[in-house]
Amino acid sequence: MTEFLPLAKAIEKHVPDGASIALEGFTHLIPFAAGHELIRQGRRDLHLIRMTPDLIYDQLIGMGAARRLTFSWGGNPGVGSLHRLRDAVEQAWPRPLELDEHSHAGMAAAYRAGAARLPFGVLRGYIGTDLPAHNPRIRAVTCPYTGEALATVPALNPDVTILHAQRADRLGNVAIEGIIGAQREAGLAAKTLIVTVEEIVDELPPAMNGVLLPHFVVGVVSPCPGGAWPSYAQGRYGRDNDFYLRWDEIARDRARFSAWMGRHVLGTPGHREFLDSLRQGTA
Amino acid sequence: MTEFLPLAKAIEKHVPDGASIALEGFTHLIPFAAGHELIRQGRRDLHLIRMTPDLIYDQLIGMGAARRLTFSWGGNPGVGSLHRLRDAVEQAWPRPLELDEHSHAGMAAAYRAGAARLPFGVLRGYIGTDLPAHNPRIRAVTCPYTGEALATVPALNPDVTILHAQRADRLGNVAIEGIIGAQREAGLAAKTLIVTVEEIVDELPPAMNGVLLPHFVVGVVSPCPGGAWPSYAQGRYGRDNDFYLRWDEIARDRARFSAWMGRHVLGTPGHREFLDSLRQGTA
Amino acid sequence: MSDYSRDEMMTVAAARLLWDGCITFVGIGLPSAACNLARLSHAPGLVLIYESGTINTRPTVLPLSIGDGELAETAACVVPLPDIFSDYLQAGRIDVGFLGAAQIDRHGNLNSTVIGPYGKPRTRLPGAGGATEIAAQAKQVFIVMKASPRSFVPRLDFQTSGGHFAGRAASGARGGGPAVVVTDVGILKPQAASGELVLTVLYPGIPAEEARAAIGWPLTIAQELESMPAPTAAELAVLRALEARTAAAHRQPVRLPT
Amino acid sequence: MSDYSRDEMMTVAAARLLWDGCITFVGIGLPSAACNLARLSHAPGLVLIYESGTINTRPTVLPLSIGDGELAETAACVVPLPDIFSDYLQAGRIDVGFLGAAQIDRHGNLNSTVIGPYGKPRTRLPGAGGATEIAAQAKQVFIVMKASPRSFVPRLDFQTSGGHFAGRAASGARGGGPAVVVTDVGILKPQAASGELVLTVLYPGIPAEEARAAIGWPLTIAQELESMPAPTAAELAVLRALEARTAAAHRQPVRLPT
Repeated sequence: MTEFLPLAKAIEKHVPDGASIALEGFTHLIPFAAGHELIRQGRRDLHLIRMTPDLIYDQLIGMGAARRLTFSWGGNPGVGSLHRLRDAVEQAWPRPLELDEHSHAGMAAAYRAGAARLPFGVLRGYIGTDLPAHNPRIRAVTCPYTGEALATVPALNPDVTILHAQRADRLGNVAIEGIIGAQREAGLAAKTLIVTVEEIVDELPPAMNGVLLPHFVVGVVSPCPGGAWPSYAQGRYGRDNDFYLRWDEIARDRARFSAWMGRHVLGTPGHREFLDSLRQGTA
Repeated sequence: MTEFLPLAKAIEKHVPDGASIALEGFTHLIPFAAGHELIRQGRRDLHLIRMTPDLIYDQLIGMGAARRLTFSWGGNPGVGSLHRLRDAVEQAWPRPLELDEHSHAGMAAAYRAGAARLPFGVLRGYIGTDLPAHNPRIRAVTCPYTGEALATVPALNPDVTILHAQRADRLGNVAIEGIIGAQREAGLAAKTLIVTVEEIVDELPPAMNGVLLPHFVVGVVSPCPGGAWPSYAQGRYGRDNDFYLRWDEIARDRARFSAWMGRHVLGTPGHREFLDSLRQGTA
Repeated sequence: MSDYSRDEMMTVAAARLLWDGCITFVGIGLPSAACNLARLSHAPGLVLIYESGTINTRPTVLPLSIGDGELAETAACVVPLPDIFSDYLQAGRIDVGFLGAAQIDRHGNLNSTVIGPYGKPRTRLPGAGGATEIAAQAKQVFIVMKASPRSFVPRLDFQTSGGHFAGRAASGARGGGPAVVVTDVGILKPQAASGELVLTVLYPGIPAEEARAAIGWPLTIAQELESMPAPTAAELAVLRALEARTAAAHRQPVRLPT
Repeated sequence: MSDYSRDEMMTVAAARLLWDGCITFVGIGLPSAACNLARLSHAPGLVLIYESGTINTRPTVLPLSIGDGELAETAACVVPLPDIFSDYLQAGRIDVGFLGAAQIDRHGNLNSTVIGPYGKPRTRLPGAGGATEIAAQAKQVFIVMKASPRSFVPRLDFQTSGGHFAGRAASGARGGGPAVVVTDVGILKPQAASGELVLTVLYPGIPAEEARAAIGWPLTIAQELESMPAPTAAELAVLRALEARTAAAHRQPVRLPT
């Protein structure tokens, strides 16, 4: 049954060095607090999986936590580059980063296959692109009816998926509202699913056809208000577009990046203090 | 853009003899009124597709409208046999019926493939069963990563899918609440989608993550209050379990079946009059 | 407590095999009664999933169909049916799947498709529905069927769902297959080596010979026979109250929509 | 009306190419501005789909990211991202997909992956995202890019998305590929036979020679050149009001959550 643990305990218990780990959330509900906790605990050699690495993976990569990245779009949305990701790929700083690169459609098919515990996903995809020439995991099957060749991707089944959601109940059911990205699929594909939530409630509103991850697929729930900042939580707080712009400056320079991470992430014991440290003075 | 047509016009215009047609709805929201209209208009040689044929296909088959049936469970739910389906298969009455028989998991994969316009669906299915020996459409592919053999089904893309839903707006967006079965997939898989609805409203409530078929996938909306009876419409009217029991008696006998269909379906010009005819005296 | 029916004994026996927190894939009829009895007695955290897409539903009355509105209204959530089969059943998340059938053989293979040849059947049955993949992918399968030589047969007319058939291990089936067959005359379980169903549990007042007579193949009787106690007063009270609520609810007339 | 920027001309030109009822797959930036301009002027029934899963969204301000809350709140519905790519894009329901890139070649192939060799790039770009399948499966692709010899190149460093490449017809791509490339110096369209992009539409005040200078391959100029009129006062008013609303909305400070 679902465990209820503080975030630090959840990471300590369920995410070892070397794990494959997906922090999903498409612009919305990105589990930043969990990413910071991975950094605080000094995880190494992680295989990071995420459609859109975003700032949180820029931070993990810049801190040297990752050996490998499975992804389909690695930018700062609406702003530009992820400078730490670029530095790792272009200059191997602070360490080399292996790439397992896909398109969104391919990643989506891979998560779906993982959620269904099929070994591969099929799509009419990767047409007219050099990606398969550089990624031997992108292969093909022949349709047994039409003879058509279709692209395949191996299923993604992360050791751990971490999501952020608005609410869980005391049984461990998790309710998500708003843009959902591939969160449901990444959650169901995981060997262990950890969900940080804005709030734990006695009773969720009736879900009917809404998005709910039932308690028996949720390994751990960790209460973590504000845990998606600078991403957002529909109905709770907005996306901090300004921070996404500022990050472009912070991350552009190795020293400034390291100083910022040292002060705000390594220098704080948890997410509440992290947010407090940003409120004090210029982040 | 979506057409708004009376049901009889919609059937007349979009469902020719010989069409492949899926009336979906899993116990809930079964489009009975549309099935009756197919019978009134004397359609022939239809390829009927439906996971659970239910009473509506028992009626179509008993009236000789079908040449072929793609299905996965053909019973009267909670009651027993579909006697008209049995009579067609066992005695070829009123005409022979070709079977394309699957499991639920296989049908679901076939609809999903159809919705995504992939030529086939993949599942870890049809294991330990004689079904593939009798259905050459059930085949296999080899996983390009693990070498495992997995079952395949050809995509289902009905010429016409007919659904019943609680509400549409004036643009043609269709909102469904409650048990959804494979309605969404069957609707998206169709070449033409017709939806009968309890009500047309100026504005649907905000859907957010609810089930909505957007107007540009909906070919026709036909207002048809009570159109799911004796199935049900969540939030509107309940399932007429008693009628499902009575149907067992009506359908058991060829003459009684024919008389009932003659009086209530062929003998009424539309669904309102059909329901009226049932209110008058013993159905 | 001797004032109970054989159906009640079967239902109670099946309910007792379920544990708190067990994730079940439920069919209509006796399995639904057994699961809800378990949920309302010793296993309050039992998770009921119906193939209609209703997850962790907690109905106050028993559904008549697999897709009753009651199941949607009391569910934690309702998901599309394709998700149930791919992301829950195929994904290996079901602890116990319930099955019944028209015919069963000594290895727990089931027929719910046809009596007679497939192309020209004497009796056309409903077909596989969810059964084929439940049989292959649920971690355990509980079969619930009244015993009679007509249904417990030496040889199936058609194999709809696989039990402990030869080659199961290499077949791609990830589930363990039938763990138990609950009948009205006792409980059969598969022998570890052969997968053959043998009588292992007796009910009060029903001797092994009566069970043997109800099975259409030469039934092996386990060397160490267990006996299942009769339904307790508490169990019967919960079950009968559930069935009374169900009957009352279903007596409510349904008005034709206008 | 001559008081407009080249960006405004591009945006208006792209907007004019859209028709009422057109189903678009929209990216952030200029395509988003063009689609919303069209929706707020001549094409009120334009359907905007963003890859974040928001269908028929009608934002009052332009989103800064592809997944802004505004898009969810004003959408007809929000679906999982995998559905967008399988059931909408792959299924062939998108009339127009918008793309941009760091590099484009004369056949409309695009690079948004790397400058330099893939294994040791000089510049690592964000990558494919939705682009590869938009390029292959949307019925038409509209490319929007500022022209410069650095980006309109004879040869791509990496082909992320296919335009009118050799073999497209037999490749499994079901869409028609790039129909138009809207730049800040004019509009290029593919020649029917070769698929080569040629200058076909001029903007007011920008001669063909200026366009030729901005393109890194020897640009062919169509024999019959069309000219696109300048933005109207009405178009500019709608576009500037939209951008002003957007700027005002994004000036609202976001409070850190507590």
